[in-house]
Amino acid sequence: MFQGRDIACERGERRIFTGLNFVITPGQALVLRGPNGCGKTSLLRISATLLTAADGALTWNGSDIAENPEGHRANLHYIGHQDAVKGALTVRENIAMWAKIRATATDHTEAAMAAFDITHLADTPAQYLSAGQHRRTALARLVASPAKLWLLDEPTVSLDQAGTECLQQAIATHQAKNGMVMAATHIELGLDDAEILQLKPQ
Amino acid sequence: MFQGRDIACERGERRIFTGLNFVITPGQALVLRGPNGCGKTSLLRISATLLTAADGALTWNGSDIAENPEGHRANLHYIGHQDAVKGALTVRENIAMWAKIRATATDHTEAAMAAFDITHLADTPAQYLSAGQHRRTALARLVASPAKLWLLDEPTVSLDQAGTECLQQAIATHQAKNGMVMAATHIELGLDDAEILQLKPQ
Amino acid sequence: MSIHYFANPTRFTRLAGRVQPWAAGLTVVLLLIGLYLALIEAPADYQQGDTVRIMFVHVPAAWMAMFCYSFLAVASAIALIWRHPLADLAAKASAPIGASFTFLALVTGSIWGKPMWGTWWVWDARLTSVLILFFLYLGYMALWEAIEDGQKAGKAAAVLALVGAVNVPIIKFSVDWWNTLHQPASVMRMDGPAIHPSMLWPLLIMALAFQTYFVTLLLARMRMELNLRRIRALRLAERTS
Amino acid sequence: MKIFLAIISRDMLLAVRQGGATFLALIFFLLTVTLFPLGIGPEPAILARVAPGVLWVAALLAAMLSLDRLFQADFEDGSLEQLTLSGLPLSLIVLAKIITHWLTTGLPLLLAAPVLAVLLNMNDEGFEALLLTMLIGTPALSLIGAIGAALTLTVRRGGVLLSLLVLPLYIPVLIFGVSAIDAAVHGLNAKPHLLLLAALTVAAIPLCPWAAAAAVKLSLE
Amino acid sequence: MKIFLAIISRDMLLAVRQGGATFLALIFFLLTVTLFPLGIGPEPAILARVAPGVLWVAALLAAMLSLDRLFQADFEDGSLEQLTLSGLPLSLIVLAKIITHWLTTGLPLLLAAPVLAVLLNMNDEGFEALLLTMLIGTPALSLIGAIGAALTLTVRRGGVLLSLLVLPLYIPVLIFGVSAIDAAVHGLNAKPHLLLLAALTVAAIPLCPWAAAAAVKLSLE
Ligand code: HEM
Ligand SMILES: Nc1ncnc2c1ncn2[C@@H]1O[C@H](COP(=O)(O)OP(=O)(O)OP(=O)(O)O)[C@@H](O)[C@H]1O
Ligand SMILES: Nc1ncnc2c1ncn2[C@@H]1O[C@H](COP(=O)(O)OP(=O)(O)OP(=O)(O)O)[C@@H](O)[C@H]1O
Ligand SMILES: [Mg+2]
Ligand SMILES: [Mg+2]
Repeated sequence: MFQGRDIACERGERRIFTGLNFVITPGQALVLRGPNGCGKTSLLRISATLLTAADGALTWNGSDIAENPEGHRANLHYIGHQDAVKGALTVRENIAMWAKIRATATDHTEAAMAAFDITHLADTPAQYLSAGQHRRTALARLVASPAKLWLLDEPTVSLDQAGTECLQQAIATHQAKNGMVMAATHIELGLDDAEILQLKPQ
Repeated sequence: MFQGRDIACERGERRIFTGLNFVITPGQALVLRGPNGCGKTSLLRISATLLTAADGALTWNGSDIAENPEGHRANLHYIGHQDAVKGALTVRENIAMWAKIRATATDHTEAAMAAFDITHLADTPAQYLSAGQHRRTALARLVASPAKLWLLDEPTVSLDQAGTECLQQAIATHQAKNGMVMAATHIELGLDDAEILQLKPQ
Repeated sequence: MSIHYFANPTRFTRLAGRVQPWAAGLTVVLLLIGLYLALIEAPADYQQGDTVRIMFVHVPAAWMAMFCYSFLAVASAIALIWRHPLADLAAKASAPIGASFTFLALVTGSIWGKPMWGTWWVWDARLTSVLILFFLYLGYMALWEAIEDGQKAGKAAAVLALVGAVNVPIIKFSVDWWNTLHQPASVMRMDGPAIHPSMLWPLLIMALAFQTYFVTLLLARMRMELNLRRIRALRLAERTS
Repeated sequence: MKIFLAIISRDMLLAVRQGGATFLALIFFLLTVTLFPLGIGPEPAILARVAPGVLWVAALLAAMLSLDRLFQADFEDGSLEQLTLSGLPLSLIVLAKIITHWLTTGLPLLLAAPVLAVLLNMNDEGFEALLLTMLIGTPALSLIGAIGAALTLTVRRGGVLLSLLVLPLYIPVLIFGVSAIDAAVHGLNAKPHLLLLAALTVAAIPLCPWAAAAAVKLSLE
Repeated sequence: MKIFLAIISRDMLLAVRQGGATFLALIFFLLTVTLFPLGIGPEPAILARVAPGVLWVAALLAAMLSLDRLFQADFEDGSLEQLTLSGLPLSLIVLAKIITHWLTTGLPLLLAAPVLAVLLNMNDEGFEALLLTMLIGTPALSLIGAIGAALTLTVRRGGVLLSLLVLPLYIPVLIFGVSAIDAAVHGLNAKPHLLLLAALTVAAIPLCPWAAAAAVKLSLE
């Protein structure tokens, strides 16, 4: 269970939000919504420990994550606005490399490429990909190495209909295995029984 | 009138599409659709003369644009995947700067900020913007200096509902003034009587 | 911005407002006495003649150059470890003052060097290390300028200041480690000063004057910076409401 | 012309905003020159002997290092393609950027060189020649460098490749520059060397922007 | 440990793929050293006199120039935040990157230095000392440089700022390195200088990754 209590966020000496509470239980998805600039990205980055909350505490199964941030990080996947895909490497190399850095026991690279329908691009250097193909390569990381919590920041950007369906399928499988998801989005993600957290601009 | 005849595109020694035809008459919008990697971005870049077509010809009111590419460029706005927004400058400076470089007679910067509802951010350095605010700043260029043809590559990326409406409004005004639009998108843009060009993967 | 951020600084502003005029007054008095003693009272050197009087500016300036950097490094450490907002401010405010003293030491040294050594500049260890100190100050200030976000810039600059602190002992002991043209320490050394009292006294008074001048400037700059930050915070609050 | 000036003023504004680029290219020049006496040792005679060479090599390096500012940032955030679409011929856009580059690097180097010459014990005869060679030579550095900067645009972190391309092209500037100063220091006639240097710069003015524009066009494809 | 090695092997792979970075840092070193005989003139005695200084200064500059490769590319495309999330403490991640940097710059410089020493007429006594100082000193360059590279991450085109921050910190390495070689060339005992240099490197090993990690953390906020 991943929980945030009374989270406040400050950026550039300005309060973005305060007193924010949320709970994600295993198998559940939480969707962040709200207008541009209300702090969705900031909340996701706080959850990934990339940003420090100005106030409040995050807990993982009851224990404060500030006590063991490295342990928390190994438990999660974060997909941000940037794809972290290297143009000089092929699609397969990109995915396999991140799986290796996540110290995965078994290598799910092929399954990951299949899940996002980019197997035919496996040997293409990533610099030749179109925007959507690039995004799929980034998303394939989710499947290539398992993690309990997925933090997704506008994951469907640049994806076509088929790509969005691949992502929905991946999320459903993840939830079925008791995985947790926290996603920020402006358009309908089409997740079943996802809870919605509406952020309000201050 | 902007017209493409028998356009073919080659990237990385691979044919992306061939024999593509389109016509955009004043006041009309053309929406490019198709799965990831089918060549929407490529077609837009060809139309902006940023990419050379492998075959075919583009004409502007009947005359070949290859004869006077600079003249054609001055006639169009291209909004790509990258925002061309400088973090060190404020929102207003960013917009005004591009208006100046487009040698606009009158400065529409304030109107442009109002059109995309970022007037309250006018003096914020762009590096502090959220993804959607950043995108709005890029789109404001469209209004800040007039151009007959708008080439938009997935313009709604990162925009919230309100932002999308601002864009729709801007496009409608542009069309009402006999402007032309060519836009690639995966989600519904909500344009009235736009023609659709469906690209097929080869 | 959180409440505790201002609680402390408000008290500081009041206190600083009270101390500052005293420090300023003391600076003027000490400078007047020091300059009188140095330029009129003190005897001309039997070797160097009247050029020796440059010493009364040069030496205190050189001391201050090193002192300011030490101050900067300590303040940075406090800012980094205890996150004390005033320490951050003090570090930022002391950098340009230190840079100016360093520049003064360099310039007066050069002016002194021309009659003494026959050139404006030699690449000896002490002179070079002071020059490097000057570059360190510049780097520190440039980093503050280059990062827009004030809090981030403060932390980044603090890391740099601590790393650069290794240079201070190098300057202090350079004359002992390498044989150089430059004078070894004759005042601040382990076995007591070795300089005639008629020169020692004006020197010490000038040094004290420079010290109080530093305090005055530091307080003024810190208050100015605090006010700037307040204005910025107000503007931000306005913009978002 | 209005657009041309708009581009220059934009680039100058950005240069000033982004960490005072002017100030910093200068600092690199100062620092590199400072390194040499540290490495070579303080003997004034030797320093004076190597001074023209050291100054010009440091100027070359400072100019080269600031080359990546020329197009890279604009390329990465999409500004370069927007500039291309401004309606001005690409070679003029490139020329505008080269001018800004010279204003923010060449000019400050020119102004700082005399001070460093004093530090390195160069004799007074060399001064005028130093200033003249810098005035004539530094524009050539910006012009030639633009080609390299444009060619390495698509190469990620092309910094070192850039130097590999550019330094060989800089060598004539170095040689004529140093020999003019050496001639002046030894009381000989520096004019032939200065004329050669000037010829180089004049030839570069039409050629380099054109070549760089072609390279920029390529990288946008 | 597995992750640590995975990061090193990833960085090595990228270094090899992206235009042979190894090769290019080396080339810069070779080119800069070659510029000097051009700038100073060909007299063997003078060249031999300035050889240790020129070699070390060129090595310093080559190492410094390749510093922007250390974090910048990974920062800009989001890889750095992904690495942070690997579960390894950030200072170890930074150390892994420093090691790759040394393997791709320090090591090639070390191997090339003797060849260049011959070109500059350095005498045989200096050779061994040159190699030793390079072996001990270049890791310090990568370690110290990492701090500067991390601090300038959020600064766009921070290259010149980077040099302003890093070069003053490099100076002790330069001084001890050159004085060791000079001592050896003149038949004196180089050992004290080498020991000082070694002390510097050893002190940098725990401190620099820690400071650099703090700076990286900041830039991701
Ligand atoms: C630009 C050139 C110079 C620089 C950067 C410089 C730097 C310094 C520094 C840093 C100190 C403080 C030493 C300490 O407290 O340990 C100092 C002290 C001093 N300098 Fe200079 N100096 C320069 C030129 C000169 C010249 C030309 C002379 C005269 C021959 C001179 C005479 C002295 C004396 C007498 C002291 C006081 C030493 C003592 O009693 O502790 N300096 N200088
Ligand atoms: N620089 C390049 N070099 C070689 N091939 C490329 C390059 N850029 C794109 N491609 C290939 O060209 C094809 C078309 O790319 P394009 O970016 O035009 O697609 P798109 O329709 O915009 O897709 P998306 O919806 O994903 O943005 C893709 O298959 C891609 O792999
Ligand atoms: N680095 C930063 N420094 C200062 N302020 C920032 C920074 N990044 C973002 N902000 C501000 O913080 C607020 C929240 O930004 P955030 O990116 O979290 O919004 P968001 O909900 O993700 O918006 P979007 O839908 O546009 O992506 C915005 O108002 C933005 O201006
Ligand atoms: Mg966001
Ligand atoms: Mg596309």
